[in-house]
Amino acid sequence: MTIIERPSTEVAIAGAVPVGVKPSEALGVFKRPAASSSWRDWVVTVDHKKLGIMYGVAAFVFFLIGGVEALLIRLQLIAPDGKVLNADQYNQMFTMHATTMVFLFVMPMAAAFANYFVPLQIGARDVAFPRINAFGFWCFLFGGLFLNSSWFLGGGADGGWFMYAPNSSTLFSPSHGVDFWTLGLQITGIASLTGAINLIVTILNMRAPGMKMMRMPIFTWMVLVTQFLLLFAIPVITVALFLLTFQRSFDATFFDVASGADPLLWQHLFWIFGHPEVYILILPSFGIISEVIPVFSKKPLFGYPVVAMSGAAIGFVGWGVWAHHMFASGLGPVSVTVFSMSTMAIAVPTGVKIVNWIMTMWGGKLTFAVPMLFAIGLVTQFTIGGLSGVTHAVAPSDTQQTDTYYIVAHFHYVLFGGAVFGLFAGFYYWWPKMFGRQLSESIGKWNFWLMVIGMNMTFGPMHILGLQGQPRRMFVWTEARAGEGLFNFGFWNRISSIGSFILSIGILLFIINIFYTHKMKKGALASNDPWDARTLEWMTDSPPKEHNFDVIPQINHLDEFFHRKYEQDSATHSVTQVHSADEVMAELNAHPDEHIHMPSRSYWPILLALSLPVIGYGLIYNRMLMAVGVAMVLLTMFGWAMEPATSPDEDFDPPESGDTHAKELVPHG
Amino acid sequence: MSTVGTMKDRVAEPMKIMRRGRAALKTSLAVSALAFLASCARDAPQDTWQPAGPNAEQIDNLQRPVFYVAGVVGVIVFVAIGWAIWRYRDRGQAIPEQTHGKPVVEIVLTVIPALILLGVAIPTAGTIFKLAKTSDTEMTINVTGQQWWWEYDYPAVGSNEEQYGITAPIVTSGQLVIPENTKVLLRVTSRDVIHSYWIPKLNGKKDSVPGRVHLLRLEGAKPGIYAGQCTEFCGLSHSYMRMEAVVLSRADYDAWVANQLEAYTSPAAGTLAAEGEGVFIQQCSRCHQVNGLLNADGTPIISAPDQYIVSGVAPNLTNLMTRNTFAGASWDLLTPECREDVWKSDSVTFGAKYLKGVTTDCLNQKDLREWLRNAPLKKPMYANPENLAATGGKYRGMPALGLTEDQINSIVAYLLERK
Amino acid sequence: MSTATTHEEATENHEVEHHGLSDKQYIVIALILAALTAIEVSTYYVDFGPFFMPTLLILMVIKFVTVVSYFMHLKFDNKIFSYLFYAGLLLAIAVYCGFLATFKFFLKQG
Amino acid sequence: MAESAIAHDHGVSHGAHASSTGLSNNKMGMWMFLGSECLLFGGLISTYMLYRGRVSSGPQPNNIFDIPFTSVSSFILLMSSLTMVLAVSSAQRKDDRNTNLWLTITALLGATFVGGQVYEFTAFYREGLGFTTSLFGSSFYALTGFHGVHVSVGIIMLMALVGMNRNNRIPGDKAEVVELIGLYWHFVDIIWIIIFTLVYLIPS
Ligand code: HEA
Ligand code: HEA
Ligand code: HEC
Ligand code: CUA
Ligand SMILES: [Cu+2]
Repeated sequence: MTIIERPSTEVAIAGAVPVGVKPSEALGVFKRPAASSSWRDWVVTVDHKKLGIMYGVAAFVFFLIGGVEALLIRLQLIAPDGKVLNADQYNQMFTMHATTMVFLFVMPMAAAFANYFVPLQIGARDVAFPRINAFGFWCFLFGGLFLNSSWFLGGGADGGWFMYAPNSSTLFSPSHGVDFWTLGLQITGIASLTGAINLIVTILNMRAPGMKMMRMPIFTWMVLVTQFLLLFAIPVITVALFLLTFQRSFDATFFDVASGADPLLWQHLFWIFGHPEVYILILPSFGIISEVIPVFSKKPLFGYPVVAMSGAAIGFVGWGVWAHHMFASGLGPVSVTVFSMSTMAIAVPTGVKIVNWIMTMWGGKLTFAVPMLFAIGLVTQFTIGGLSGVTHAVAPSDTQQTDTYYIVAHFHYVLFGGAVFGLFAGFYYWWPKMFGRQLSESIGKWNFWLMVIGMNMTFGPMHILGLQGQPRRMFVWTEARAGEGLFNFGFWNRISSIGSFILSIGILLFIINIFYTHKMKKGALASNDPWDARTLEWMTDSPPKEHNFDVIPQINHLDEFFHRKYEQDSATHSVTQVHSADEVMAELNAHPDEHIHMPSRSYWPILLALSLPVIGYGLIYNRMLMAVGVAMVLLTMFGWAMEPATSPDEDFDPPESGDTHAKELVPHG
Repeated sequence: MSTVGTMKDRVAEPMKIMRRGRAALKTSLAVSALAFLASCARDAPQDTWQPAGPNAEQIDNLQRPVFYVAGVVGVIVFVAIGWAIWRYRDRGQAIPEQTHGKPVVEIVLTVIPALILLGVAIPTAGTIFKLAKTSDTEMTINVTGQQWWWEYDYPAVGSNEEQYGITAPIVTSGQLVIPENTKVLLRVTSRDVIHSYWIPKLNGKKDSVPGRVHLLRLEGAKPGIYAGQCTEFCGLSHSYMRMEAVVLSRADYDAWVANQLEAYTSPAAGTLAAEGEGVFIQQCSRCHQVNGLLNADGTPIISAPDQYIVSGVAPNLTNLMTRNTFAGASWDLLTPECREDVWKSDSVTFGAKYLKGVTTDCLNQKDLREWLRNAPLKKPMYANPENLAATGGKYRGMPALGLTEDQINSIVAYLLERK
Repeated sequence: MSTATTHEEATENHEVEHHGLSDKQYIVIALILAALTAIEVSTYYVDFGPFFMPTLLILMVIKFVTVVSYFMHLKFDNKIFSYLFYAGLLLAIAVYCGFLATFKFFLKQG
Repeated sequence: MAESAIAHDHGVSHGAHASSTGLSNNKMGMWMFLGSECLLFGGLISTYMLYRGRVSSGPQPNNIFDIPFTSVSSFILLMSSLTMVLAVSSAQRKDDRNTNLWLTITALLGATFVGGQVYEFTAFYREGLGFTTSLFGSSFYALTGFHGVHVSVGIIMLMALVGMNRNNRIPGDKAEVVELIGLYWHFVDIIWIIIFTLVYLIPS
């Protein structure tokens, strides 16, 4: 964890030709990678947009993996005494399902959007630390692969995603699954922490002139809050994971009850991280739909400052509620009361957001393209999940609900109906900007409706199942406890399992839509501003050039782009379009910036990240290998430190052919 | 050009959406009506909305209004969204005024939820403290979870001894037996990992954490059998870690206590059961305690399960046949018909039927024999050799003992007399 | 042009670039810190009675804040740095104190 | 402005801050990292506070702590903060010689501290307190070990800095680099101020 960026390695000043160092000689190992259009470019890239796309692709693959795990779970539960999985496999399945979805899908997918769009939204040319950005991505990818490699090396972790001690100790979980889990999360944690520092600095420091904090797009705001949550939450889980690793690998006693340990230590540490984590999962999606709803309502976000501040408030209060996951753990009534109250309090700022979204639509001119459908989907589905959350906050009721399917219903409504719907809104909204083609609206609508219906069929019945007493994490349920009549557990479990397949058809349609759009070239080429949007990322090409903007615009308004296109008569309040998007861009780009200097590609991020799983495997299998990994870390960090962030102009090899991917070295004109 | 195409699409779209929207609304109404019907119907044994004792009732009294409030808030939100979608869909109206919000609206719509929540918070706090009270309880039972069954230990102290005649500790498993209308205090703990004790109809759950003792009130208003389930993930057979609370009238309870305390009698010599006693001493008594069982030299046999099992205990089988489920209450000791008879009886007749225990005719031979033949095959347990390395040769659960069918016959006969 | 222009939000702090103290002043501060440490250590030899804990905690805080403010220049630097650091610090104190307190409440319950 | 990708006009002098706040990205990143480290050490300290009295076997804290010895090593670490700040101050005066001198002294003081810690650990170990002996042992070694690793990393950075400075291989704003490492170093020191008080001087 602490081997992330050291200041000593951050020594170059862009533009200042470093004294005495020829970057191409750095360490004498690698010649600095040059621009190219082959896959190699993706390996060494530090471009925030390429990294964003890679984050997105990798996260989506993990989504499918987590989804297939979920489908296996649902298959097992479709009937009593299921035979699809045995107990051991089932326990691994839900543990890895949750871990994959939370840490390898939603978080990195949000990071994908943040990476790609935050610099664009604030009018920057890249993030503050591009190489660290690349390093973060590779840490996520290698951490995720490392974690999933456990499937082939004796089985995945089997302790549930919150991995309560002492069930996670070697005595009770002897396979290496938990070791892969702790180390894998440790590695992806590095990605989150470095990403947090990077994005916060980017947002605070790299805004276009005139882009005050209160003129930032709300997505950027929510990313800012999220990254602060990550900045402070990740170290907490890091401590917990270290303690568990020390316990498992070096016989420390932290969770060894025989030596007097208190298992609640783990629970506290996990949930002090874990609750901020759930807001880490949802806030980016809140941000996305706060972009989408105004665009498709043709109105600014209602109460922009209130929405921004309520996001911050959620982030803040979110630190004081963790023990609501422990109402049955045996805290005293005083603690329970305090945490019950604070949990209820958090519904207030969240409610503010819901209200503001509705008020944004209120009085608008609503069109229902797919992004808007998903956004409305989020508002409705999340509200259901949020309200069941409030019923958990009532601690005595929660002692009836906790660890039943009612909880499973709650968190899938907020996670799937909330976070995932928001991400899908983002896919459809930003796709044309990222890939230059419009996804099919009609397939998109099928995609949406199948997902809504599927998710309500899958997770809706879980409310009933849970309240009727079906506990979670049961590899089988039994007829004996299923109740009688038509609407017994059997019925609802069947509906739920069928629903999950409808849901996956919906998701499959998204994949089909991508093929349809790109492989079959059926998708229309996207204009720069297909949705008549309001924020800066639409004020550039689709897809944007490597340097994002030919000219960094001067910002005078919230929703700058909209204000350049439209004018509102101050007396009649009638709004008229005065410029088309293309006109705005033509005007802006009349005098492009000169000497745009972009950060240079580097081998070091991927190499440094690659050494971390080596340490991981080493810790599990062979301490010699661990030493190799540590040596790799030191070497690559040294190489990194010796390499200036931006190579001086003469260092560039001209690309062999074409010029689309060439460095923007020459004046534009 | 794409934008144009999608624009046209969009103009045509709202109607379609609305039609679909309305259809969706209808179905969702229908579904929620169904859901409501179903959730308040049919007796699922672990239904959290059918309290059968004052503690659970307190929770119920609290949660019902909360659910209604949540439902109303939900409906308001849905109606507002639906109305906005319908009323403000693009019908060619002018671009609306670019307002940035009205502070009054913001404040009102923030204060209202805050007030609602305050209204919820106050009774919540009250209930938390009421349920945490322990000073007024009338009897105490120690409950210990381990992989994957519950042990109950009725200590012979204080009011237990004076009022309930528990003159020697009673140790049993799976089914908790308590007198009706008695404020029982459970002292819940664990011998290995975290479990959670939960009888939904009698009270909410409480984790059983190794190294800690948690207190849980339990009280049944009328005789009957109440199902429960371990609700903290505790490893392989978490699903098969169930339990029941049996509430008996005071008279029946006294009978039960007396029976539990009855001295051991060996089976008559020459019977199959006597043969079974021999096998049991050989094979089983190293883990399972049967109080009163004697060695050849006349000393009592004390099982030493801690040498063989991680958690250090196996169920006490002295009165196995007074309970009617076994192995973490996951299988019945009664045949389906006999089970029906006991479980479905009304509160008046229940006690007598329960106290009969398991008779020869009613014994569920199938599941018990399967258990004796190969327990880990029936209930996943870490009892196979590969898993023993991590635990220093100790099992988590009961291993397969490789008994012959003859041995099993005799053991079943022997166990049948354990009541 | 690039963003290399300052604008309204940019705090012009070129003057405070070479902020902080002179070397002499640093040495004085170090001497103060040394003295405080001496008092701390003296609690090991002298009985402070009921003042034992408060003395130590207060001295700890003073030393901490002194190093942060002067050696780490936080006092002279841009406020944003203070916010970032103290946010983490105060959050850590609040959260972990809350966490340790829950164990106390449990013990009271019995 | 380290890796910032802000468009850069070559004419603009390097000193100019091209950021929205006028502050250096690196420094801002460093302060955030330190803020985040507060939660890391907070977790370890809390674990220790929870467990320090829990000794099922092996020595109690009071039995093994050697306060005079630890006081001396704490004092040494505290003084290394002084030498560090003098290094920063020299670097800001562009006084390479003194920068290197003070950095080296800082590293040496740090190394003395770590040496003291190694000695202390071995002494404790000989008195029967291993990492696995008791909860007190595990949490004590985890906390002080983490701190020790931080100090060691700091020493490596200081030495690397001296080496790079002598060969003139520090690209860019030297003073800032020294300052950043200084921040890290002082942070490690203030964490020890807390540990020294909470762990050593206020034993259970
Ligand atoms: C995206 C993630 C996410 C989000 C946003 C939330 C949001 C909330 N959660 Fe949830 N939660 C999870 C993910 C999330 N949760 C997960 C993953 C778990 C389980 C972990 C596990 O055990 O595996 C969990 C578990 C969980 C528990 C523990 C249950 C248990 O295990 O026993 C509790 C208890 O209080 C809780 C409460 C809440 C509350 C009060 C909110 C609030 O923030 C909700 C606020 C929103 C609204 C209330 C709706 C909109 C508001 C209005 C329309 C205003 C008017 C409203 C009122 C007046 C009520 N959650
Ligand atoms: C963001 C988080 C997230 C998401 C998106 C999901 C999505 C889903 N979850 Fe998940 N779930 C959790 C987080 C999440 N879950 C968590 C935290 C837990 C708690 C775990 C624990 O207790 O430890 C949990 C537990 C959990 C359980 C309870 C298990 C138990 O307690 O025993 C169930 C049961 O039905 C379930 C089901 C599903 C389903 C059906 C989906 C569906 O939405 C999935 C839909 C996706 C797909 C179906 C993928 C698409 C697949 C295809 C298109 C197939 C074609 C592709 C190929 C063949 C390559 N989940
Ligand atoms: C190595 C220890 C061990 C031995 C030997 C052993 N058992 Fe078990 N037995 C257990 C454990 C542990 C359980 C609890 C398993 C569970 O329910 O998860 C158990 C459960 C049972 C139960 C269910 C008890 C209840 O109250 O639910 C019965 C009946 C039983 N064993 C019978 C036998 C018989 C008969 C033998 C000998 C032929 C035997 N056991 C030998 C360890 C053992
Ligand atoms: Cu015991 Cu789950
Ligand atoms: Cu939570």
